[in-house]
Amino acid sequence: MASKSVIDELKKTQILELLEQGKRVDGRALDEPRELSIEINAIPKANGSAKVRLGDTEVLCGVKIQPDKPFPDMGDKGIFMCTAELLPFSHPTVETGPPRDDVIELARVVDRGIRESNMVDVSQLVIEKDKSVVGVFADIVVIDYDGNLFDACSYAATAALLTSTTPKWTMVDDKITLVDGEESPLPTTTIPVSITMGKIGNYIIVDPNGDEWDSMDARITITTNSDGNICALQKGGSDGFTQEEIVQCGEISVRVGAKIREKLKEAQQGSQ
Amino acid sequence: MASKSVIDELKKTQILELLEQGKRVDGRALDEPRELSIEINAIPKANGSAKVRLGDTEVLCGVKIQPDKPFPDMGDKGIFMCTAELLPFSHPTVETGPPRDDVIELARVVDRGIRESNMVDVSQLVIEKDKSVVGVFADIVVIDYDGNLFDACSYAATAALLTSTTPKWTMVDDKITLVDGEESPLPTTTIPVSITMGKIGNYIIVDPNGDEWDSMDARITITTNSDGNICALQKGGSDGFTQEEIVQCGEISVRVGAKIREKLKEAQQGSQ
Amino acid sequence: MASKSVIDELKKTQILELLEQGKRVDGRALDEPRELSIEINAIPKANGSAKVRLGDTEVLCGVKIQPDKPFPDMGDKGIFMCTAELLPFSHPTVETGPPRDDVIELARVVDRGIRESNMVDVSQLVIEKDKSVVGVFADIVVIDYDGNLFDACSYAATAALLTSTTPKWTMVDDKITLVDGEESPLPTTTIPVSITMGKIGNYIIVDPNGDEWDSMDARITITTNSDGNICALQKGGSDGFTQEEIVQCGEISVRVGAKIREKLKEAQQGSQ
Amino acid sequence: MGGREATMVLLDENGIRCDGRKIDETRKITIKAGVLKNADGSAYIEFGDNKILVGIFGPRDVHPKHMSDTDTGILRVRYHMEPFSVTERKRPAPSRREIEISKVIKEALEPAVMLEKFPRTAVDVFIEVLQADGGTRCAALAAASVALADAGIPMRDMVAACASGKVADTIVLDVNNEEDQAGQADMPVGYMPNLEKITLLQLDGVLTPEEYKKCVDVGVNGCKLVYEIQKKALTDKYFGNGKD
Amino acid sequence: MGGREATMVLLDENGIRCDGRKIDETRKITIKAGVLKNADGSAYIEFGDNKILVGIFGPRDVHPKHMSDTDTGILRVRYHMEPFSVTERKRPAPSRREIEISKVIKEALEPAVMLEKFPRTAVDVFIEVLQADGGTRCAALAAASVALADAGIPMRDMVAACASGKVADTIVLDVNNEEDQAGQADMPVGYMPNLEKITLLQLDGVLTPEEYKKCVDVGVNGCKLVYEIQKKALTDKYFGNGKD
Amino acid sequence: MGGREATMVLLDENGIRCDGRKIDETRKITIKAGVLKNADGSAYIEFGDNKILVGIFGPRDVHPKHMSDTDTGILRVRYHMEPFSVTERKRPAPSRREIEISKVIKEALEPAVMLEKFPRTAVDVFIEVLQADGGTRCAALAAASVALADAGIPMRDMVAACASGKVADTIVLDVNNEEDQAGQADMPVGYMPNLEKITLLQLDGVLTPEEYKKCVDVGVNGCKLVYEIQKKALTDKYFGNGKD
Repeated sequence: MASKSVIDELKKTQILELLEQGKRVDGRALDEPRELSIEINAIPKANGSAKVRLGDTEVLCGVKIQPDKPFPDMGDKGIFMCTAELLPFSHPTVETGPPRDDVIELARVVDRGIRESNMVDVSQLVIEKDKSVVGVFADIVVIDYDGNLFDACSYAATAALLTSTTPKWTMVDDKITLVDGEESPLPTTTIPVSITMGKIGNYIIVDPNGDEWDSMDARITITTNSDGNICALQKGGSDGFTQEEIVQCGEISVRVGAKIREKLKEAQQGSQ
Repeated sequence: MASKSVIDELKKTQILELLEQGKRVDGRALDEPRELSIEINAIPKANGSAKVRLGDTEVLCGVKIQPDKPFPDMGDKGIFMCTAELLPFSHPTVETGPPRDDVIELARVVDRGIRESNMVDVSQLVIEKDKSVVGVFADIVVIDYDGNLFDACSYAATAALLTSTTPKWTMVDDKITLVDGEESPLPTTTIPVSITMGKIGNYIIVDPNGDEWDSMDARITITTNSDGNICALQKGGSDGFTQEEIVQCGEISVRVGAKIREKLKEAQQGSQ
Repeated sequence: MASKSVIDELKKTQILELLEQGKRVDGRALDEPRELSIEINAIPKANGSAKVRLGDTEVLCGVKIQPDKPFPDMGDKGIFMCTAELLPFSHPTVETGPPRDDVIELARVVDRGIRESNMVDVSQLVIEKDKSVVGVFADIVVIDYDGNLFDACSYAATAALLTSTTPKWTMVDDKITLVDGEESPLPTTTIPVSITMGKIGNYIIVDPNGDEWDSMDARITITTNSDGNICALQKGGSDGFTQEEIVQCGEISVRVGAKIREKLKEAQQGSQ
Repeated sequence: MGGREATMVLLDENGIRCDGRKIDETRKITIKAGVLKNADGSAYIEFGDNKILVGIFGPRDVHPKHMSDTDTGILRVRYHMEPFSVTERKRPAPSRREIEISKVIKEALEPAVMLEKFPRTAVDVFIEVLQADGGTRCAALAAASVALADAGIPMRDMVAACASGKVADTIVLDVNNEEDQAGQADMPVGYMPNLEKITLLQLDGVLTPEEYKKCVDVGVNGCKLVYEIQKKALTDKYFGNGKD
Repeated sequence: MGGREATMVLLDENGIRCDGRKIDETRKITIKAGVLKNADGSAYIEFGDNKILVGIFGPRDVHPKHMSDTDTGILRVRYHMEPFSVTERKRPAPSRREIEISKVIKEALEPAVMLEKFPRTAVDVFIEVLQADGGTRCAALAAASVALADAGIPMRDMVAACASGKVADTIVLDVNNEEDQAGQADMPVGYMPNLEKITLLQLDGVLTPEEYKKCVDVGVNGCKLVYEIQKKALTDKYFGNGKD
Repeated sequence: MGGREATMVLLDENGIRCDGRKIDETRKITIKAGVLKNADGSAYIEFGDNKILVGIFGPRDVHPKHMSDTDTGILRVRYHMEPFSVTERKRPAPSRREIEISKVIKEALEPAVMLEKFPRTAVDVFIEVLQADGGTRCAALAAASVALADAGIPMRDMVAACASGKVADTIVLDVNNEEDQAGQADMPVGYMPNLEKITLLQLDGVLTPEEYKKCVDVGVNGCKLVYEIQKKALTDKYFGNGKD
């Protein structure tokens, strides 16, 4: 998000000194994510939506569900796609124009976490095989940035999908036709939860905030599904992890992920 | 068109001093447009065309009429579209590359003035409902710039459309087929006329030339139809108008527009 | 490929002095191309491919053959297209991003040389008239640059096409279907050969290498077919040719082209 | 996909509109200032079903330098709609419509901002439409004025904004989405009440000269109503009752 | 849509072509210099049904600076077709064909222009095809030469241009659109008559070595005809008879 | 067009995979250093049916200057696939997938390269996939390490790379294309054997926590095998047996 300055160096020194005492800048335990709040149905005109605050990071996901053409050779499956964008007021360094590689990575990691978990049951989203299917588009925008967009975006998309309703379409005279009043919940099979961890020195911290994010040597995002299995992973950053650290991060993601999943379930139930 | 320089400031001072004496730099009355000349059929291979000179501003519009797919949910209507481009030799400051926001505004204002008047009767431009319609593309290029492109482009497009002929197509064996020798005039319902006025100090002037354009505080373009009603309007520029001025500009646009409309009719009749 | 520097000027002086003695920097005769080596089937997964070395210039062409939609009004013809790209490691001055005008010219000249010779018999590449045809895409990448990309790229594309096999498709229930195991050689009618000549001072040299390329005043690429006729030509560079030189270049292209054509035939036969 | 309601009554015999409003009544409007953490100033508006966020950065340096002006500051405005803000999902790339509205809003704000106070720098106004419901440009302009004030940018006045229009042969205030689709004219108005200047004005649709006069008048009056809500948003934040 | 005339006679028994011309005859050509007000130089050509405008700016500064050359001036050429210039409406974005032709025309003009006389600057040649009819690049090149002269750019010679080609097994001058579509070869030629240099040469279509030689010769002779018309355009403007 | 083989046996009763390998066996790997003439360093890898070329330029100046860093060198990586490298012809423009892989490989190489030794400059790593067969990013990363060493860039270690994965409920080494399509999980691993650090790690597909641990271990062991081949490639070039 920014190139290193003298202030960045001082911040990193301070963060490391605190970590050596087992502390974080905002008082959290090393494996403790920031407070998560989820507002369901923030955009009533969308088919589903959720505004998520993770500490001071705030993101919004709106889901649009509409007829689309299937991909070639995928005529028996609906379409799921997830995008992410940093709104220009989310941080002074954000630029308008084509997305940078870090934003492309963000969108693809969030998309893959949900896709690889098979959360959205695309086999149920076919209007007419090979001709017309249902497309589910989860578009995420970042409103305020304070680190760890991976998890904030992932939670927003997951919460929005969990609470989405899909209209029903059929083919009438070779024309896609809306069946009025036949809405149903979007078919989902599991609740994927991503946990992003930063490595600073030899410490692994969960859900790095903005200052921690700028000070990280490396990061890892691990997504688990409702069975407690690992379904997606992405390492990033300019340093490496030991094999032990990788295993440790896996364990953290299962354990902390389970807690986040409960919050997502609550939000889903609260919306019904 | 240009950032303000010392010379621009001097020009503006001179223009204002003249206006205080009720005069304009080129001797016109405040509500008097420059001389308008219209050359019909400048591009014989197009379905319609007109070259327009408004003072030293010169523009050319060519109309192409060809089969197209209808927009979704608009299967009973043909397509009308108007574009505008500044050719790079029209002024030393013009740059090639993607259009700047002022050119996009120009094209959209000209398009909207014609579209909102319902000049082109798109309901008559259907080949087969929901499948194939007739598209009418009025592309305008600016050849020489000396202020007020809005009106010059609008007159060129209107004149070209008034004198366009449309081929006839039918569906034969599910294929769009030209019916030879069955050309007819493009169906039109009214003649829209835009009048652009500039505000310099407290003076409202019609059809600002290049120097006046650079000195304006604000501008307004009002389009009227053949019934003398107002059908489109766009305010621009970095200052505002009083409510009285807005009403006054409406009256000017009806009155001066009627005179321009007569010239467009003459051009249409001259071409037949 | 580069702007002129002092070293470039010195190189040019040296090249010219040698030419005045009838010699070239690398010892070749004026009408002698560099050694040509052709490796067929370098990319086994493509439908055809060839890696070509012309001196130290190295290029690779891969051919993909797949069903496509015909161009409008060309429903009885398959599609042939040839592209060219300079890989960024082929020379320190190559930039990533949209192709510069010299690369666009390169691709179009190579494409045209093959297209105008009617080498690929597109009339045999129709699956169902007006609906579905076979597309043949010859994509060329430059791996190492040492002058005269026109000929190296042309030979690579020609060799790849000569040794391509095309699958067979038919329409089954309005769906394009692969007929297993019915591959056949791509139908071709002739072997086009381009010869590129540079003009330095008053000397015409065949197949300029990198240093010669930077020193040329003008260049000309002439393509001949198997009948020894001329089927495409492109003059380039910032100087002109006399009429006599143009005629002379035509003769050279027929004569030298015949030798290259034998090498292409050998490569084709070697691959069978 | 669906189809317009053919038999919607836009205005009933009692002068009540399709959403229950009277002809001179705006939709429900709420504005909140200072809603973003990283921006220098911000505002959130709900204008009927429109939901729009505006964030301000600046005055700040301009890159590349030659885009700046040594005599004055410059205002840069981006109006942008989220993919999920409209009925049919919008593609992310900025449309020509968004580019034009950005320019129109910029020129509507410029008369209000004392740009001469911060030469060589730029003030960026980022407008994001989260949910659209007809009249987004007026809602966006009203929110942008509040956000600029929240950012402490020196201003001559705030620009209020509201559309008027013609529905069922009647001039009405604040055209909503259904009225815009099925109605006869839409006239967005931006107005500075203290300076008594119209800084945004557009019109689509046909009006007689008399209706035109009336329409401008109704729009200006609507702006005065919106102005009060804008002032309240700033008062709430800076001298507020602490409620959220 | 439509379809090509299958039975068109390209060359009849009397050696007369489909548009009534003899084999060594050009289409009607008129050139006018100095037709634009804002450009530093300009020319308008009608070459058969081709209608092409060329405007020149320069020598002028180059932005960004590193694109300029301290030793010499640079020539920049843009060849561009209007959407309405061709049968099927052309999309406005520059095509690869237009980029290639821009380069070919630039290299055809460079030998004629004394670029060394204005180091660090650029001369811009903007070519706009208003109506196309086969042979646009030759018509454009001829007009560009006149426009450069009209702009007072120092030149060694003017570049004349005309295509030759093969139609009905015969080498002919100035291939028109129908002949290009149905004919056997098209060879655009650019030529400086005083310096006796060919600066543009392309060929599409098949020629025997003998035909090739003939085709070049016919093209060069055509250029000499066009050259006279180019000179007349400049004479008319600068020493003109006052008629317009 | 075609269709996947429905009845392919991914792992038979003897623990043999669809291409004849054992579960802990890599595909055939050959690496050659110094294969390009113009690049400062280069390597060519065949990894199964993957064919990938890597060329290095640098350390060299950065344009524009403000992209450089006064404290350290920067690494720039472009991963790019040829149109003919995959089953369905790929369009030439860089895809989002290619942009992401470029970034992932860059971050996998950075821990190995002593960037601090060449401040203000850049090292460019250009990766071109000539033929793809599953596991391109690992093959590309392994080749890029060799190419960087060949270019004489100072390094702390080489990054080796190999994928592990889950196929037929079994953790296997080096997932091939068929296994990737029909298998259960794919985990690309990049690893520096001397520094014992994992610098690239991704996962698509579902693993239990136990399988996850195993999968990382299998991947790391695969990297150690690849490392030997990388070292051999450099030895062959610099102390080589002269065979080609």
